[in-house]
Amino acid sequence: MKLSKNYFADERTDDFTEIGQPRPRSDIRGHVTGRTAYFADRTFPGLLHLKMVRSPHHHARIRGIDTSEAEKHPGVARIITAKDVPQNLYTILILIHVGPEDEHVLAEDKVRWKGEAVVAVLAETARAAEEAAAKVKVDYEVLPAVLSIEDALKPDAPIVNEHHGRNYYLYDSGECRKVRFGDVEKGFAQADHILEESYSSGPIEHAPLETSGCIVTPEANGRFTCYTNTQAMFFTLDNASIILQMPGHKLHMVGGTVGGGFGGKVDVTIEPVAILAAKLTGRPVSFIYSREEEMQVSSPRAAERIVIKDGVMKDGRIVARQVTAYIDAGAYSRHSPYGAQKSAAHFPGPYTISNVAIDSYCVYTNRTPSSAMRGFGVTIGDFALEVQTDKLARLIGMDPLEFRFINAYRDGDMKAHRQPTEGAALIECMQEASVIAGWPVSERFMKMSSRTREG
Amino acid sequence: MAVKRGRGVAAVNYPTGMNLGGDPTQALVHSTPTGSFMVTLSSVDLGQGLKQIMAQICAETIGVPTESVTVDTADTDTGPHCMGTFASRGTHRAGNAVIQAAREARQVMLEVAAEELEVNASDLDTDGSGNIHVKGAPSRSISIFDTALAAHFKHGRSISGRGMFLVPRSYPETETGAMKPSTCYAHACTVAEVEVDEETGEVVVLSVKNVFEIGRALNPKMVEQQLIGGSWMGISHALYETTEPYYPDREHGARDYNEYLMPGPGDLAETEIAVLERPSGDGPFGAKGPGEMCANPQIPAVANAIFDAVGVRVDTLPITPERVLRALRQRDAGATA
Amino acid sequence: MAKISVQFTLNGSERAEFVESGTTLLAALRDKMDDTSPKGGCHQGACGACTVMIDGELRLSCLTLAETCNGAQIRTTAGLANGEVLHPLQRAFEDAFAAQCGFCTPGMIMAAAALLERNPNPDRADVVEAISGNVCRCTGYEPIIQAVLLAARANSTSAA
Amino acid sequence: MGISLQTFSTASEAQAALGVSGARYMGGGTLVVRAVNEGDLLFSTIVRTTDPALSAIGTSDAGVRIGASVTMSMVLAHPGLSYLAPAARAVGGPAVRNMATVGGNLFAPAPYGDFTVALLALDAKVSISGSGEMALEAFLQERDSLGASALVTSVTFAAPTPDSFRFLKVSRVHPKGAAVLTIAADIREEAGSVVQARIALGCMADRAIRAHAAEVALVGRPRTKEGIAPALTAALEGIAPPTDAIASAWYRREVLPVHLGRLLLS
Repeated sequence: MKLSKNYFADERTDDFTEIGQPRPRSDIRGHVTGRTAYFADRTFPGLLHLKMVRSPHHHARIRGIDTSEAEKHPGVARIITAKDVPQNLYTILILIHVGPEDEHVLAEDKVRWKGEAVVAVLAETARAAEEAAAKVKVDYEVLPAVLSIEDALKPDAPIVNEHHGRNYYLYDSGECRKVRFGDVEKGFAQADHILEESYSSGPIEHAPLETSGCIVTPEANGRFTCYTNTQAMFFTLDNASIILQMPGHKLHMVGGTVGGGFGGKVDVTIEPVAILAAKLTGRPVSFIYSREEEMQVSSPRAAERIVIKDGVMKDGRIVARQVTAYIDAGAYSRHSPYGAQKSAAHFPGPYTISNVAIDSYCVYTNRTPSSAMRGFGVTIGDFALEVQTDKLARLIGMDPLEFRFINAYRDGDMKAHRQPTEGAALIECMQEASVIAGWPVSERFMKMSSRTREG
Repeated sequence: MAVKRGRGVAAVNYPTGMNLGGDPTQALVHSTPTGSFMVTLSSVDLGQGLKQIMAQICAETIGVPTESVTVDTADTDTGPHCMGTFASRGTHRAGNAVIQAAREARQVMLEVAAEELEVNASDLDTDGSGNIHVKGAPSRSISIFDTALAAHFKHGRSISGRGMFLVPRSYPETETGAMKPSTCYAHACTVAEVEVDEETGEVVVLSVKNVFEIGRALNPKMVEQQLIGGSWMGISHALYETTEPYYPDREHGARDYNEYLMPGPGDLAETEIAVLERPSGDGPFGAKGPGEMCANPQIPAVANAIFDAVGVRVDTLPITPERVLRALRQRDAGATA
Repeated sequence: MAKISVQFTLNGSERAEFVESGTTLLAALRDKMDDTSPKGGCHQGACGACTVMIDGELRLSCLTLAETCNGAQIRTTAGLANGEVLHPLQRAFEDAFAAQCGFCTPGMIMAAAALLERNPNPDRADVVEAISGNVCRCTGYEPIIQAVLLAARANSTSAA
Repeated sequence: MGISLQTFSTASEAQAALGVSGARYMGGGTLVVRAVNEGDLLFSTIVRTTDPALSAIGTSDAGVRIGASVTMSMVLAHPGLSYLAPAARAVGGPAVRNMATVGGNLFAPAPYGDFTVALLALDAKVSISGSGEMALEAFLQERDSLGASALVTSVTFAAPTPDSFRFLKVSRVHPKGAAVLTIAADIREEAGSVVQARIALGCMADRAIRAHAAEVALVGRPRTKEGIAPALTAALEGIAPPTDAIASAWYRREVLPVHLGRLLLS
């Protein structure tokens, strides 16, 4: 790695003793000796194993649940169903007043995606839990499922989630989060060329080496210690407190080093039911996703559909950009309404464009709920934006790198979401890229600066 | 074999934090009786190295060596609130909270030292290796060890501080979407070079040259780690990854690491990284959050390089050999039509 | 449930425990013998985080039944260091910043150790092959490859 | 119920134990222990044998015999089996290769079972404890109906001539990745044309298959771009490639002729 200190040198002092020093990581000795403590590196006498019975259907009504045979299975300590959960209906972002509550900790009347948690089985061994789980009988009436954004938004589509009453999240701005800046139609009218293109992506898994999980121990003082690999301790504690109708002081979350997160450990699908299990049995409980659950049950990065329509001038200026983005939230909100909003703010990318219109939709389908992942609301958008940008440059016969210099945002430029640009450095990144990649650009671009509109 | 080469570029920015819901993190700092420092947080270290970075930030602020700072984190009984480790916010939000707490602790420490040395606290400075001295008179000094002992046993002072960083919640304006969704922005530009096999649709990423602007490299080796790993993940996203290869069909989803495709150690692109530092106004020592951004520019850069090589666009992720081959077939059909 | 006795040498110490029949070596090491250095990343044999050496051969402890290890010599990353003196690979992983979350590291180091014991002067391709059964999600592998090559160089230098 | 492991010193004892319901034979454990870990309830007794005969490799003029318990690493280490090294190396990473057995590989479903593809191209025979030998091709077709008590003890085949044997595994991930497709071929040539060809394909059905039509199309022709062209077309006859997370049936079908051509011309 090369630290290119010549850029912005006048904006920095580098006279530090600790900052900027390549010190070894404090946790490295533990890593290389295998002594770093992860949440699961603990054993407790009498530990129970939790195995989740999950929906085999994309969408189905639950007519009945019969756990009688499972309860009698040797080694079973307890079976937990929806009726055992004090506040079964929840949504994670209710903590910051983003509702409505739309998801059950354990399914009640319906399942809305293949893999949804229905019944929790607690047994002395993982094997006994598997065996008992196989004896849980759930009577399903299969319902028509909506599996794509396109199908979800059809007027006669089955409703995925009754708590929303429609297959998209309703913002104060309506069916999508909107950003309006300038007059996009006027921009298109003045453009030399119009280019409208669609982009899409499939769901992506965080795939951390350590799967999501927790171990909960009931303490003598009535509290519950939850050893967890959540990325957000208080998010988990506060949501568990609501779900379990248990005051926060009864809960103690303990993390440690997490074996990779990438945004995959910010949902609250594990700890509440495990704490409940510890409460109901009075015993320590381990609930750790199998690798297959991590791959198919834990929230992925959402699949997205993004349509970009641009107006561009022959001289390279993008004069209008309209983006319509659809984020496939799956069956429940989790963090997706926020992600769609973050996406709306991110468009139109690091370029200064006078006329912008953004519509960002959070769409519900009968799929594994999606949620945050590294680059939440941005990664797929950047793919779409930057491929589109390449297409625009080629459309007008301009070098793709030079095209970006022409449109790059600079200090003081107003962004589409009406924040002035500060601390821009896109131009300088491109200048350095031009040098290290041997991709020469015209001298005038090499003289440009993010700090001034001159040049 | 019909193998074609191409290169592509992409440039991106990335917001630090998530203040659409309010974005708070708190920190506490205190000294032990012998002048070691403890930072208490509830933020989570996911492997990005938050503990080490917070120790360096605290040490720099108080003026002590990093080794004398211990970071106690991820415990809700001891650590004050943190929104969580996500949205590229850990270093920025927790770092700011630690600076504020450490400044307060430093002030108390200097006040105690001032009493011991019978000078004004404002006349004192630290030497970074465990001593406090009168500015311009290094011989008039007291060790932090002795200062802490004096604070605890003689002056009844707690060398401690509280830190809080809160970006107030931003509510988007209904009609225009005017909002302040984050604070500072990090930047990147990537040039990717690929080889495309026109008979099989297979893509090999030969090299990526990444430039990242991250505000301040608080620990350059740790920055490098994250940027290399992120660059790999970006390429992985571009060409390999999905839990549902035939989306929206839900069949054939990956269940293990054999089926969930990611580049192996034999698939690595030659990776070059340059880092620029334009300190942000509100970041700890100017730092921004590069953790997420570093995996983004490779994706479009690779897509654009594929077009440069063989003249086809695959606008759906991941860009699998199958999608490339189908596009090539379409290209060839169009050429003969 | 039936308990079976298992007895083997773990990092040079004689160990004996009763486990349920069907218990994997990984579970026996972690739950019964306080060696949590092997990690359970998948229990499918596809991630390598549980990699150990059995009688000098690299094995996946998640796919090995504990009771098949009676009498065996088992080595894990927890036993690599000689007191406070790190194994050259451990030192190299530190120096090369070859770990982030650290979850794959113990398995990765065992895979590398098996390589260096067979081939003290590996080239890059040898290292790539040696760690090919071990998944890392953080580092992008390059720092790990560099660390193993660094350890090999350190070994050959100290031997010279 | 739990799991119980039964270990026998001879293959015949193990085979007898497999007659009990709920019993499954374990070779190296890469398939069976994974199934246990994933909560497979179809079996509760694991049977294995430490019979040294199953771990033996014999090479002589009469042919090659590889015991069913021989691991991929043992194949790799054997100087007389160097032509099989690429196929053995195609299985898993080093730790898996120390565990995965030749016998177990015969039961691995697509996209696994790369070593079996090589054995199929060598026209191997499979020895089953108590019921003699059968051709590998027939064994693969019948393996699901052989019953749980069928215990494979070894595979036998005639060694290929020097340089006649070719193996290719195409995967997305390197150096270890599940197969997009696997091809093994034993091609004998005289006076500039092919006199005998055996081609086996992996991932062109749910298990390894022979490409008989391609073999026929190759015989009597030179191993040139034009010479192999009919074989490349014929290779598509009778295939039914699976769609899985690695690749679709369409893709596998499309690239089979490309990779087969490259292998034959290499």
